[in-house]
Amino acid sequence: MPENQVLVEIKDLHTYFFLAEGVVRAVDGVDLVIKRRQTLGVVGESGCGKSITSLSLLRLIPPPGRITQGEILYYKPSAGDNGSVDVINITALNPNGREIRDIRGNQISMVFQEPMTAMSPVRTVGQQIIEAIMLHQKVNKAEARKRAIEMLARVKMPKPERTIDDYPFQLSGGMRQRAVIAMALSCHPHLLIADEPTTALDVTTEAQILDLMRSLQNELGMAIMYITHNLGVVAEMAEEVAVMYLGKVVEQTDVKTIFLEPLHPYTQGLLSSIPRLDESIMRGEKRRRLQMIKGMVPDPYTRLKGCPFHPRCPKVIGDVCDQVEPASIWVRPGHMVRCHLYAEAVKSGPAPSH
Amino acid sequence: MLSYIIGRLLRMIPQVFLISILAFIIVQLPPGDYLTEHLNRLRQSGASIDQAEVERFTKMYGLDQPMHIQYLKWITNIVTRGSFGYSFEWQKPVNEVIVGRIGTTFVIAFLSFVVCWSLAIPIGIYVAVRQYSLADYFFTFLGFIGLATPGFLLALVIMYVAYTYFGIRVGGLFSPEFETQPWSWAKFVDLLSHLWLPVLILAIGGTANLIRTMRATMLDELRKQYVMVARAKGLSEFAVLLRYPVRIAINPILSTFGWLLVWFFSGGMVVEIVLNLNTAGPVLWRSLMRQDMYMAGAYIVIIGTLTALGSLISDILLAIVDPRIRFGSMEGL
Amino acid sequence: MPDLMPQSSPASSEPLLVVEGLTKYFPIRRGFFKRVVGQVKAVDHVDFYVQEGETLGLVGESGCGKTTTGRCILRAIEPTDGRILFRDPKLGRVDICKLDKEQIRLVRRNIRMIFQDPYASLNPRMTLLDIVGAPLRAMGLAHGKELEDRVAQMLQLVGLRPEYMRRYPHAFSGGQRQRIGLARALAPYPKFVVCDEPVSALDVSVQAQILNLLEDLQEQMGLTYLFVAHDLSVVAHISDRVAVMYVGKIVELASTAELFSSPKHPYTEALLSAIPLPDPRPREKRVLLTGEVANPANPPSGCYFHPRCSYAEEICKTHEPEFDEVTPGHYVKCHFGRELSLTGVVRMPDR
Amino acid sequence: MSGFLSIFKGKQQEPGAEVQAPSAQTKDERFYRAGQWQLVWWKFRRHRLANFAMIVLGILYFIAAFAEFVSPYDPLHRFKDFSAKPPSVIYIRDTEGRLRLPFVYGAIRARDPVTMRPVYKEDTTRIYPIKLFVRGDEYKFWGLFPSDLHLFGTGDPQMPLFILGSDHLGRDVLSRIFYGARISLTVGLIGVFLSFILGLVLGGLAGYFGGLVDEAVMRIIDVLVSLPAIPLWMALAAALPQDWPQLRTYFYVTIILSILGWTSLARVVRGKMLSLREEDYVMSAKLDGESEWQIIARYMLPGFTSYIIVSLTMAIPGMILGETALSFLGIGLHPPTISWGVMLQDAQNVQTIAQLPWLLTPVVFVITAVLMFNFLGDGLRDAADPYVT
Repeated sequence: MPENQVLVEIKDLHTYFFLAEGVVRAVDGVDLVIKRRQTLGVVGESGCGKSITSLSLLRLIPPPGRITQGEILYYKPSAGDNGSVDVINITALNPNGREIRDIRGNQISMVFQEPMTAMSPVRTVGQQIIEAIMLHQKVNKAEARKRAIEMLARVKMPKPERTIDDYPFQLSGGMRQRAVIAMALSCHPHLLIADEPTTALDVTTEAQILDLMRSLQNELGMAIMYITHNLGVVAEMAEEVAVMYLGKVVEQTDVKTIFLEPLHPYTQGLLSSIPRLDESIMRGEKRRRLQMIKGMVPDPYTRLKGCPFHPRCPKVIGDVCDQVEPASIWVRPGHMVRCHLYAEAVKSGPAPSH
Repeated sequence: MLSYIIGRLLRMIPQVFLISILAFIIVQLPPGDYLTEHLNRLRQSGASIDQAEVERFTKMYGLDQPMHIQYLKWITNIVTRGSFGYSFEWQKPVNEVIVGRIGTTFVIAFLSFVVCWSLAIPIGIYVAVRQYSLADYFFTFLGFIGLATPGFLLALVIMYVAYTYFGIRVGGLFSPEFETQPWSWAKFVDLLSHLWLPVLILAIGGTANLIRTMRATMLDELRKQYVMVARAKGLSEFAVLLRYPVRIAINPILSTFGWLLVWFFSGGMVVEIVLNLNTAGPVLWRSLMRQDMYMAGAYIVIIGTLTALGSLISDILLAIVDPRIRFGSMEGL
Repeated sequence: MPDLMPQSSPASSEPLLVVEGLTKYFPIRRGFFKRVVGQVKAVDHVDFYVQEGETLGLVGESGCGKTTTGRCILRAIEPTDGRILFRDPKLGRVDICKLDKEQIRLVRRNIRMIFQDPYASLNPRMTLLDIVGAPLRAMGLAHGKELEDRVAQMLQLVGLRPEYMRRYPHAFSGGQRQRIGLARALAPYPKFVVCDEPVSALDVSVQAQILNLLEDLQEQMGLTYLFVAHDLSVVAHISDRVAVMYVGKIVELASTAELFSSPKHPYTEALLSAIPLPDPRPREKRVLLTGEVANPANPPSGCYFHPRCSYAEEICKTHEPEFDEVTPGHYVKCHFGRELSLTGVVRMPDR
Repeated sequence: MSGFLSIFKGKQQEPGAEVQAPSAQTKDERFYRAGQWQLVWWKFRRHRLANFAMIVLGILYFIAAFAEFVSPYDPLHRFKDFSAKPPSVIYIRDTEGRLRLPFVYGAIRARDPVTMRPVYKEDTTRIYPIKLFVRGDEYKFWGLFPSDLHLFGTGDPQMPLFILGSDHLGRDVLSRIFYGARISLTVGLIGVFLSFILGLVLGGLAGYFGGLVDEAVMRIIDVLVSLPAIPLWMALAAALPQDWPQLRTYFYVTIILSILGWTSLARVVRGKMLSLREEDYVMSAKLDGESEWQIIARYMLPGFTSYIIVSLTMAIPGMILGETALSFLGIGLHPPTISWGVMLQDAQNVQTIAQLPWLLTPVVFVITAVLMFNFLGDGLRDAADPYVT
């Protein structure tokens, strides 16, 4: 199977929330490509729309939210794994219908941020995993239980035969996240969406979970869409990185380039505002001040003219950035940036071929 | 679990004890004593008074002794012999008067409870899932009316409507022809045909209340992340609802089993009086009005104990359905 | 800008704050009679000192007792045992644990606290004037017009407009609220500030703003910080020295550069290697911990870390190690602190 | 609002003020400077049903306050010739089809030959216009100022206006309802006020001091709660001597009603105290050097006054119903005191209701008042904590 085959393609996705106070443009024109067996890191600060993008992918947007524009194409690998694919337009599916439910938890599954609330407290870990297995695989209960225990063992849950009958509140945060991952992977999905799965965890537990996810990815050959605000985690996990700001992807490229040669002023600002261990320690008498992005994310009801980042941008071009919204610019194949600074440099560069 | 139940039982004992003291104080509150009152009434009606009888009562209940001795005698009789004393109004032991009546009241309460649950739970779930829909507004409004209309006023209105527009005289437990007959199938059917009204009236208020609770807890649960996780598993919406939010939201409702019964029991009294049912309510009322002390005391103690027992059952039920309580975890409660 | 430097700042070598054997046990109560059935050893015989003008970072994972330690220093929580010696400008050298109510009020003028949650730490029902002015008014430091001027000055100092004084906290974002909390803490011109995770609730870009502000203010006002946090990158950035806590005990304390380049405690090594670095180049070696953090109500015997430690030997199971100064200024609570050669997160430049 | 949205709602609620952004100053300073009560009020104003309820309750309490003036007759005035008269029909068009100001026709009284009950026939030859500000029964307004001015009526003792009919004794039901509002609508207020004091003090003590005090108060509450309300009320009310003066009975009835009312409030207050004690801003106040009293008064109490107001509003209807039930059963207030419950005593059996159904009209008022309090409370609850979405 070719490595670079596209698994999911998000085109010009708009997901809006229609509230009494106004319209929140949570996702406002997102283009993303997730390739098979690859990890796409999606980074951004709170309110940038990264979680809503992932929920749109599974059609789990709660009302009053709605996908208003764009499409999400799922290139479903065929059963025989002979390289052929079925293309499913996820945006065209009924959000409660059979087709999308067959995809959820089976082809594409999801791990959420809060391991503490991801499972019902009144049902055992086993019940909640077995349920997912029996839903998508034609096995009886005993077999499903066997598979659930196998899966728990795979996520390195201590004493899986016993833990399977525990209630979630009897487990620690790290163990719960393992259980949730076991649940998500129980049907061997093609894509795992991980929405800040380690944010609520301690750093040593986080390292364990990240390690686990990487090894499971190798074992099961799945793609991961990893959503986080932590650039360190992105650096560890992702091959491709998309940086989001105010509902848009402002820059997307491979992980090395993002960290070593970021182009978008927002990405640059984000990177320089995190304290670097090496620089912190090697500083001399004078402390290195952190570079920071001025101001803050505007409230979600306002719609800015021009580039959404222009009020905070240190390199803002007057009469351009506050007037015209920058288009996606491919500075080279595999590196997209939405910024006027690069409009001159690359006159509408070649579109990527996947 | 067992230790939980035992601990909970132990806590109930002082509670019931305090209730009995309160009950005794309450029935003693009216000025004058009931025996004198009783004798006065007998005298007025010209009946002869058996002095020996009076003395026998005085002695038996320690009426010539201080209050706490009277209480002790009273409570000892209840605890050791299950005897609640003597009713001066009815001229027979309290136990004889109340047993059957409390039974009937209990049947009414239980039926109301069944009606209430079977209406409130599905409606509560439905309106929570369809929040801000027409049905939600309709049932919310209906719920408000149900809460604002106490049973006895509803009973009055229904009696009026039934009589004026349908020419039916509602009220009573039996039709006149069955009143004095021994039990038979026909009498039972007749009873049922009279019971539906008090049952319905009682159930309306409770249902309104339960729908509100069910809706609120459902809305709380629907917000939780595990619902989204369940959807992300690919479960159908119906299965998601039933296995996740409903499974938890129903816990507080299940636990109403204990107190709702008693609530109907005590709330039903005024309705029973209005509808002129020959049950516990009217008897308590009359005994209170006539200062028939042991009768009133018996009712208050019995209802108080039932309430305490009800909340005990509620707690145990809750511990059974909710593992967080069983395992002593406070998470998310 | 008025002169905010403390009037007397002799460069004395005596530490501003010395903590000795600080202990806080929380009783566990169970059952009907609320009997005490055990103790959560939140802070368990902790020793450290803080020099005037420096920042001591206190790191550890959730539940390790770092927040409790910070709170004990202000007696926001009553310590169970230990001594907290503070060099107060007015009272002189005092043991905070032994102060009476009046004295502790005086000391709290000089030791202040910044809270983690910018939403919960500001009374939503008071204006900025009342919030920032509260310590000044309650401590009798200013009133009336003077108080207003001082609040205006504090707001300006933390980068907020003085005109915001009549607003309520609901008008502000998380970052701005943290600035308000900072203004309140610094209003009485304290000497020592306990910063309890002041940036962990903030977004990266705002976090940088607050960290810079903290550093600027430290310089301007001659402040001393105890910086409690779980984010090691943040702690490394702001601290001169760092203490690492594990299950209620400090297991290692050293200068920032030394701790991050050559840790001497296996737990520190594991902690450092767990930090996700914003650097796409592959890492050399990674120490992954196994098992779970010990339960502070029922810790293991000997060294609390031994069940998870890959270097553990028999003695670790039976004997609790001493808190030893292995090299000058580098303290480690490990039997093999002098012998192990552990990997830091960065290499020190060649000297 | 869907739950998931609330995940980013926390940040979203932030008004977009920027650090030292010049536009922020002018944006909506009024909103930024709005304190708790201002925000509650703004939020409450958006709740239409609650606003409606507030207006209706305002009218009801206005009627209660000015009952002497608003009601057309003295509630004890017996119109002997007009006993058990059905409600008057008000016309605006006379027999010749001309439009007029509202009027009623005269009535001719007769007896039903079978039942021997009075029946009334309209006498269309006589027209009694309904006038405003008429002279009629004398009264002392609030017991102080003698007057005989009434808001409306026929002004003619020959043909009184019975908008809601008259009772067996020929008393105007509407006037009685207006006077009854005085007692029925205030019983709840006073009862709630008493339980408010008990609940606040006991709950506050329990919550603030915790430990043994807390334990004791909670056990008392346990016992009181296990006593079912209605039988307890009945028992206590039955203990009131029948021959007490009205005012005294009224006062005791309110006390009886509030005996159970305070427990739920005490629980709320205690819970709030306990949780507020753990709030960061309360700890920060302690570290700021605020005194205990200051902390309670400025930091903790304002944190739940809105909740108290809500639970008080929700408690009033229960008290109103309690009074109605007790008086209806004849163990609360008694005639000649007038309350809605007392009035309903006349409507206890089917025959009476069937013949004089208008005697049930107090039911409409009871339900309206209770419903409105519930609506009001609901709106207040939504607006109660402006800092939580």
